[in-house]
Amino acid sequence: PLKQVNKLSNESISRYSRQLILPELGVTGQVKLTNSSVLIVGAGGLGCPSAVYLAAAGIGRLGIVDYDEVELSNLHRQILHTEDRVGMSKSQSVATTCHRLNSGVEYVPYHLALDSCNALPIISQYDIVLDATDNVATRYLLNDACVIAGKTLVSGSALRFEGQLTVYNYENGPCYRCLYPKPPPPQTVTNCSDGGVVGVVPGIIGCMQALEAIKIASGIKSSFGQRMLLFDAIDGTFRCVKLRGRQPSCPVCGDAPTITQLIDYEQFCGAKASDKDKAMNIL
Amino acid sequence: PLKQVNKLSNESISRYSRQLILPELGVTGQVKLTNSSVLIVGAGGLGCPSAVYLAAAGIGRLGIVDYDEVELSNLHRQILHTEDRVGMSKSQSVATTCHRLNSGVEYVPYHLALDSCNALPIISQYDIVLDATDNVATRYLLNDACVIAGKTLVSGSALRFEGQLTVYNYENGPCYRCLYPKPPPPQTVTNCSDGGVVGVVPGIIGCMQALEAIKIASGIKSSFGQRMLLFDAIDGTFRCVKLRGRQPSCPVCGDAPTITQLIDYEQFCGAKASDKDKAMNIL
Amino acid sequence: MEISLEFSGGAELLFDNNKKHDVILPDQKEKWNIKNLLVWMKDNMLRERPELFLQGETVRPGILVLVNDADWELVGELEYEIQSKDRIVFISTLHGG
Amino acid sequence: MEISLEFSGGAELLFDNNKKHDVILPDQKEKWNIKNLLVWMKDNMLRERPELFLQGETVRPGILVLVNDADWELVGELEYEIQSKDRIVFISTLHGG
Ligand SMILES: [Zn+2]
Ligand SMILES: [Zn+2]
Repeated sequence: PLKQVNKLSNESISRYSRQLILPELGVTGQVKLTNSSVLIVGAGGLGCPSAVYLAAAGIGRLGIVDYDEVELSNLHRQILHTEDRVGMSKSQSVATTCHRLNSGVEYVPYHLALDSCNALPIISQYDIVLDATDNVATRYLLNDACVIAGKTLVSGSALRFEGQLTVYNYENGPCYRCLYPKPPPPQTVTNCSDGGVVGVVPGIIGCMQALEAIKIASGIKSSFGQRMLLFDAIDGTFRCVKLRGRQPSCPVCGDAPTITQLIDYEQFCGAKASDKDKAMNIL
Repeated sequence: PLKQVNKLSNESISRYSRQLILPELGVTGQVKLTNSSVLIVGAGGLGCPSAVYLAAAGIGRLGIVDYDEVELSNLHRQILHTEDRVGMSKSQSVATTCHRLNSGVEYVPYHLALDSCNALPIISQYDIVLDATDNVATRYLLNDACVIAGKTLVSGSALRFEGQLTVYNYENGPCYRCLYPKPPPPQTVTNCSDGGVVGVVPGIIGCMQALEAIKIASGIKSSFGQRMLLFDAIDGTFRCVKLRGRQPSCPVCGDAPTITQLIDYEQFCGAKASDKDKAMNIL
Repeated sequence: MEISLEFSGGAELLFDNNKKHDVILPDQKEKWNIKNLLVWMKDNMLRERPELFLQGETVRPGILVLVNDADWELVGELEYEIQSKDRIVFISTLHGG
Repeated sequence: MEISLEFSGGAELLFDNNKKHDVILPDQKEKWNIKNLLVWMKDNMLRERPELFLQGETVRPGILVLVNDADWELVGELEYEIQSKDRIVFISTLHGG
């Protein structure tokens, strides 16, 4: 467990001075940030900006999960990696870059694919989870694990010129399954490898994920519980919409849940837990 | 002048593959990006995210102007600097970080304060200018220089939990002076040193500046000519408002301009061209 | 009855790659609800591969429907009675990152 | 007449640090325009240091006024005749970065 502090060091006061003077945050909020831990799942287009702004703001512990290694085609949007790290573990690369910016944060890189066995033991060590993944199966896995472990999930996604953001399982609001009880047919799912994405679009959504995590961790309420932000980069429009509440019939967060432990999400979705191949071979 | 290309190398095709497949961008848009140059004035909270996403996207040349050196209290929002660069030139630090991400971009760091003598010779070498500065005097200087040199100015600003974005001098739209013919009284101006700022707020606005510059450079129209984006991070709201058109009476971009060369902007604003001191001693 | 139909997240690709359609629903005996709007859209707007948009009598899993910026679940889903000037948005959920 | 006054960019700090005020303008002989709204705001809402908000009979330089999400320059500035339910926003321009 993260060591809890009740005051800030002189170095912290100096480093965070520009945010400490904000009345909404203040020393109390900064101490809360220092005592908080965030797990980012996915060290890609969303995970890079979220990680660097959470590290800069002085979150206590930052876990970064990614099974993948850096590739040249990642660098147009995954801004914490570098050319000389092609082939290196992405989670390690993110931790290394963030450490140089703020060595006061504890970084825990996990070079693994989140699955039904390891998800709960990892997630339960963190206060807030960021969904910065790139595929449907991991999104359901992460949702169910967060509901079971009682963690708020700050979820971002991006494709082409569009981005979406919601905070799930927050203050008795809905979870991902409340909104999407059935997975989409695999042939309707487009990932960034197939569909493409402008790098700064996940940049903006990842920043918004960091912002909401900072607000929650420091005691300011999130604006996106039971709400979704829709961003269209071509039109330059942001739309905020009201979502349904928690569904009593939800199989995982409802009044009589039928999913009480993690299942096989690749089978449930008929799709692999990566953005490398769209559909599983068994289909 | 920037060497113009008419096709992409194999390495570029591989690096930018995820954005090349977007029909709105495509190879044509990427070639335009490669042939474009952007000048970022200010290597701080706005300049860092703009620089890194423009570099990642493959802009041809990136100029970075900043007179200042890295301080510890910058690192909560100026994410391209590092602890071991405290004391180093900020423009050099940004160029170094971006070079590791994309060495195919030409970086030109300017370790100087933009002023009435050097502004035009520097600005005239670039296609698009980003205002990522932190003080009123430089904002007027940059505006007038962009009008005189005929450059579009993508302007961002941030303070506390709020951010603003506009594109000035774009497609016959208004300039900064059309909106603000008179400078604000110095005692009404709050900078980030005095007022504080949450680091990820300039993060989001800086990403938006990069996005609009990418759209303009690649031939997609900007969404913020004669429009302003207002972001409130506490409420999680984005509001887009319609601005006045170009003012025929504007002293710099109007029909009979009286400002045809750069003036003394510290005197005009009664404030220094830095965020270090609010008012000039002469007041 | 005039309404506005909007598409995002890729759903627009099934509708001439046009994010906004102002349409006029013809007068009919029964009231217009989303259920019969979907039938009308299938007959009049969806050119090909309706299975990428519809499944049975409703939208396929992974498409969120909004009525005037609120989740359709809040207003009755398929049974919601459409009003003149309504803005109905179909959003394909994004999964990339 | 009911209208909504909003403040941002720091202008709210002069109005009880409250970003949104729903106010009722009392009936009066002459029409309400922004010019006399500013006088009314000065008398009824601005507690101290009016010079941080007003200069002469208008807002101080560096404050942008919006009427229903449009720059007041587009609707007549001080002479704009206020309508019931109008949303008038006063934005202090930010300069930080
Ligand atoms: Zn649920
Ligand atoms: Zn002008």
